[in-house]
Amino acid sequence: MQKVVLDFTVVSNLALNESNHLLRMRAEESLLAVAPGQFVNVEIPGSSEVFLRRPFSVFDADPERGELSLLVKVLGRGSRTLCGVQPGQKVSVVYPLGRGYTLPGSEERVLAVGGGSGVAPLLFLARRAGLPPGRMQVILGARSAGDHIPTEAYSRYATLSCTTEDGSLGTRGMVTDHPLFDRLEEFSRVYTCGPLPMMKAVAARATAAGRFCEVSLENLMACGFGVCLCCIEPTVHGNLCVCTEGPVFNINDLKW
Amino acid sequence: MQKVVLDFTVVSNLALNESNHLLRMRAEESLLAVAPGQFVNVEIPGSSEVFLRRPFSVFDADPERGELSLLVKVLGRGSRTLCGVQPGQKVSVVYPLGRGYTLPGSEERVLAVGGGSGVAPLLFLARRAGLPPGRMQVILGARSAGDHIPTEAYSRYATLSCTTEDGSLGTRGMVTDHPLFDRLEEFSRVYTCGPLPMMKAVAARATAAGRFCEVSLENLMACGFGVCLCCIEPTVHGNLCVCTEGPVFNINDLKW
Amino acid sequence: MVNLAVDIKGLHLKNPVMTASGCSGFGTELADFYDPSLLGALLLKGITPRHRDGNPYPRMAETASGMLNAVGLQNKGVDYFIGEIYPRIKDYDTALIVNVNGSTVEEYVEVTEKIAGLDRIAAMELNISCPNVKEGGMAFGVSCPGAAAVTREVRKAYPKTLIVKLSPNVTDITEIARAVEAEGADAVSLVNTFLGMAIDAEHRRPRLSTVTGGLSGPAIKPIALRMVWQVYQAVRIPVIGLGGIMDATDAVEFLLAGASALQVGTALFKDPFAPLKITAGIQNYLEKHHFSSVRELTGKLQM
Amino acid sequence: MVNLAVDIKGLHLKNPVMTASGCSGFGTELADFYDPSLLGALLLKGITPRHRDGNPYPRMAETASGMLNAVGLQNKGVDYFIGEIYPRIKDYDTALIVNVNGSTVEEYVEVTEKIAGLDRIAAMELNISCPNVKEGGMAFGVSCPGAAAVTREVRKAYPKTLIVKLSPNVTDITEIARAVEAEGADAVSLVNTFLGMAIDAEHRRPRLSTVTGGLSGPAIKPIALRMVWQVYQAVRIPVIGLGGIMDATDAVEFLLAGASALQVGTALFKDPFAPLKITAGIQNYLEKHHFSSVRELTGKLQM
Ligand SMILES: Cc1cc2nc3c(=O)[nH]c(=O)nc-3n(C[C@H](O)[C@H](O)[C@H](O)COP(=O)(O)OP(=O)(O)OC[C@H]3O[C@@H](n4cnc5c(N)ncnc54)[C@H](O)[C@@H]3O)c2cc1C
Ligand SMILES: Cc1cc2nc3c(=O)[nH]c(=O)nc-3n(C[C@H](O)[C@H](O)[C@H](O)COP(=O)(O)OP(=O)(O)OC[C@H]3O[C@@H](n4cnc5c(N)ncnc54)[C@H](O)[C@@H]3O)c2cc1C
Ligand SMILES: Cc1cc2nc3c(=O)[nH]c(=O)nc-3n(C[C@H](O)[C@H](O)[C@H](O)COP(=O)(O)O)c2cc1C
Ligand SMILES: Cc1cc2nc3c(=O)[nH]c(=O)nc-3n(C[C@H](O)[C@H](O)[C@H](O)COP(=O)(O)O)c2cc1C
Ligand code: FES
Ligand code: FES
Repeated sequence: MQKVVLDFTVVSNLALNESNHLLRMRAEESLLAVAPGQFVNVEIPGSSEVFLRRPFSVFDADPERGELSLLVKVLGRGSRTLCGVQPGQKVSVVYPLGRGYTLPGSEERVLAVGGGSGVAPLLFLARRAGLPPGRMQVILGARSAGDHIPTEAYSRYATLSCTTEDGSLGTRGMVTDHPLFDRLEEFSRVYTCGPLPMMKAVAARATAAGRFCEVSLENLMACGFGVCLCCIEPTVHGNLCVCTEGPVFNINDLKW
Repeated sequence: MQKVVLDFTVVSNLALNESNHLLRMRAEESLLAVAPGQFVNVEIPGSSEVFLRRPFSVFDADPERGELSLLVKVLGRGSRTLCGVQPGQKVSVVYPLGRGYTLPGSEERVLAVGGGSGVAPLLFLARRAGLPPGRMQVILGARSAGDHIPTEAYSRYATLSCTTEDGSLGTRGMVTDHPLFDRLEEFSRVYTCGPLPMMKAVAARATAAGRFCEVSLENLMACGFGVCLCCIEPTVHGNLCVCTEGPVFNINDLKW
Repeated sequence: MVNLAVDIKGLHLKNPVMTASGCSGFGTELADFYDPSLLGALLLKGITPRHRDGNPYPRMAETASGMLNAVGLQNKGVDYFIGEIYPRIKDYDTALIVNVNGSTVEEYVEVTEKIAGLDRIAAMELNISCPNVKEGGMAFGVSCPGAAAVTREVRKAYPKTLIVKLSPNVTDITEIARAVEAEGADAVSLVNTFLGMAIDAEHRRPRLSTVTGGLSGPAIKPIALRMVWQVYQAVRIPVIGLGGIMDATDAVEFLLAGASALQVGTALFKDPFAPLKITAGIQNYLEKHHFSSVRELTGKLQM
Repeated sequence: MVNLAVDIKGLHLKNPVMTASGCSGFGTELADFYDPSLLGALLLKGITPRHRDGNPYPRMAETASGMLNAVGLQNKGVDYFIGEIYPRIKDYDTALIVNVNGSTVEEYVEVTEKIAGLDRIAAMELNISCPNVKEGGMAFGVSCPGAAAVTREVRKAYPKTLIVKLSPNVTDITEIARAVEAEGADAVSLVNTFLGMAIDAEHRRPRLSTVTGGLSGPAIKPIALRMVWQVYQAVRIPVIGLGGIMDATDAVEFLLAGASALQVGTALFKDPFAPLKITAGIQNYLEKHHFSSVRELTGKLQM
């Protein structure tokens, strides 16, 4: 798969809530194809403390117009600096990286479950899957209403529901407390991305229900394109690189 | 001498010519006293490649209003980044550092000779010396007219003349080719700051004419306040720290 | 046109910039970005006699101007390399160099003998300096007898260019360099990573599964440069310099300190094009400073 | 209120954060910023028997996340210290520690005997690890017999707390630590600087007058941390950790790795207030994580 290092110009940087920013950027040229679940490796501009690039899932891409969007959650130094970029600033991006989600067939019913910044690839998936909203259900979990990001724009692509730990929005509890989890047999596929404990809980339920389930891992990475072997995940096929063999894995391949 | 580490806010950043910027900054509080020839040690904001602070002479200071100005010439990575700061950005400054020029008595006639960023402390000296312009002569040297910075504002404090190597402004040649150097006996003091070869040439002429002469050194510094002993200059009193015993030295003390 | 070619005891390089082992996979990953034939040489990922899983996750920690890794020589073994990988890379039009590892002298020799049979492998780099494996690895590289013993046996089994990769985790690296030179090494490459450690203060845990790992990147450059300079003065065989080379200026510094060729490791993670940019930058430097060949720069530090 | 006090074999520290020798002058320079009595201890600039000019300019080169220095123990000698400096600093209400240097064992003992007579000096740090002097210095610190010999003789001449400062430029730092422990050192401090080098590519000249110098700052932190952790497991005497500590998180990492106290060197150049900020940050950490004393953190790394 051809990959490139490309300079993007930040078009806008929108704070979605206390800790999540939507970064839109544009390149001078059209982009290579990018699929939901694939990621990019971003150089943190002008930061004194961040040495390596930082991987982020593609939240949206319009290859023809050269546009790329990322949903960045402030976690540490790199993401904090990145969330401070100003429109006009240049950002160097290595892409497209990794293998994305297996897209569902047009007749399938699909459940996507996300938490935290794991929302990004799932909403991109919803958009690209091209299913009628009724056949793509998305559950997004967060601690509290204020941690949720606005997702109205995606109601065209999926039926969205929320859970919050404090009950301030949607169903109270964890994502797996959502009533849809009692009807897993209605779905042919389950996709998930988010914090590890959440993904493990979702995967356990999907496995129990015998459902196809893909998860997206966020292992620590140095290179992002398969040369350093730092990002490995133990699988039934041995240690595999998350950056090239993943980040999306079928749970049957994982040793969870 | 009391010293502090203080955050300033950049008020303006003016490109004076291709390689020199005038940075004006303001602190929330009034400043400690700063004298001509003293310097500050500036943290380069948000730079990935610059580890230590960078020393710059005070170009102007209004302690009561909390204002400090620096004249920064782009030389390497640190100065380049500093010259890119935007109004509103914070800059951490350690000050006041070093010993400045010995101020002239009010009846003296003074010659100040500067080149490159060495202009900064001399114009501050002109301002603070409080002599009628006729008694303070300033010669500024540069390669070409375009390398000179605008100094009109200082004609209130001194009589200004220029030299350029290509003759495009003022006297053609080096600063020491200026006719005033044939009349050194008219001056009781000679001050100089700028590139080493220039200062050495000026000092040689002043010594030959038996004139009091102070030079300002720009030795490489790590700490700027006397603890690292990196900035030493061999003097008749042994190795002295330029950051605490200088940067201004009487040439009689140097081993030039 | 300046001459960028370098010869290292029979190993011909079209330019002095190689990748570093373990940082460029088997070349196929870089091929997604550009044609690996543009490289001075391709240093392949460390190979052992048999499959190794490597160390558990996490294997990586970022540090100030550098990173720690604890990969631990994950690879599928020399036979898999010969059967599956070699055929896919053998036509790259650049020097291919295998990085050879083992837990015992016998294991090193075992890999060597198999590699010696591969036409298109131009040279071998003997890794006696991996800090991330329990047995072998750095244990050989930190003592003169150890380093000498591996080199001696491998030398017997390998007729082509033999490079020995030195560990910086020693009191006097020149002793080790002389010891391997005496046993017939054609060149030395230095440095491998420094043994380091990172801690997650919040959780009071080591950041690496193995607690310690190998430090690479610009942080180590000043020490690596010093070692290259020392070894250059201590031996007659060519020195290949590496450790924190990020740009052409870094590269020129290593050449001036005495390196005949260079390797680029961690820089690849930030920018896969780094070796090509560095080669172009060296060429600019040579032109600007009126050198006709990169060979003239080696050891040209004015003292 | 958490307890920040630390005792190192008779040396009482009100908090675990000392300055590092050669980075805080004689305390008078820091006094321009704040009262040095706030420090856990003040490590004084290295002292030799007689006046030393140090090395020629340039003595400093910035590197990635660090710097090289080649000061070379410039100081006016022990008698000048006793006559002129000691009287000006003896009333700082913090532990004063003299950093002792020499070219021969006799010279170390000569300085020691004179320092032993000073009431207000709480402890001595034996510097057998300075990479910037031709004789003595690091030469003692990189071999067990050398390190043992100096420690043995100095120990005889010094009744108060004796800290030996170790060089990181060795294959196995635990051996040296054990050697000085066996000779009666009360504590070890580590690390001193790494021998490094910087080159001005444009002018093809070394950046330091001495060609090589000592590397300090965050660049070396991962290696220093690893060495503290290794030495902590190898000896019973307290370990004082340093090398690239810039903030409280770094400091906590060294404590977790096994340090009983810390030194802050290069960070002072960027921010003279660094030791005070670090002390405050350690206090916050202890409160947040429900520790009642900083002593509980030492070696508390969960494996
Ligand atoms: C394939 C992939 C896709 C990703 N997609 C997104 C996305 O769309 N949006 C988004 O906000 N984030 C995403 N991430 C996570 C993102 O890369 C990290 O949040 C970011 O690198 C953190 O950098 P930092 O400098 O802010 O934090 P650091 O300062 O580097 O780290 C802060 C703390 O978090 C820990 N940490 C950081 N990253 C990870 C990790 N990946 N796994 C475990 N611990 C970690 C560190 O060890 C440290 O303790 C993705 C990661 C991967 C691998
Ligand atoms: C007391 C003092 C007052 C100063 N006042 C001013 C001022 O008012 N305005 C101004 O523009 N500059 C002034 N300088 C110089 C200024 O500090 C340097 O230009 C600046 O530090 C360069 O940093 P950099 O990161 O841009 O360059 P770097 O990237 O650090 O250096 C670029 C190249 O220049 C060399 N270099 C850098 N600084 C020096 C130096 N001081 N001596 C010799 N070689 C050096 C480096 O070795 C390197 O080769 C002063 C310096 C001192 C010590
Ligand atoms: C992730 C990683 C894996 C490495 N694997 C190997 C290896 O298999 N064999 C080897 O000789 N060196 C290996 N090294 C060391 C590098 O080849 C190189 O010596 C070191 O990283 C210093 O160079 P650099 O600073 O340019 O990266 C590895 C380094 C890294 C960062
Ligand atoms: C400019 C400078 C001078 C130093 N002088 C001494 C010294 O006189 N004696 C000594 O034991 N260590 C000396 N050191 C080493 C420091 O005390 C410390 O061991 C080293 O810098 C690592 O710590 P850091 O990274 O916090 O600076 C010096 C370091 C620097 C940077
Ligand atoms: S991050 Fe380097 S191999 Fe995956
Ligand atoms: S710069 Fe540190 S003593 Fe002068």
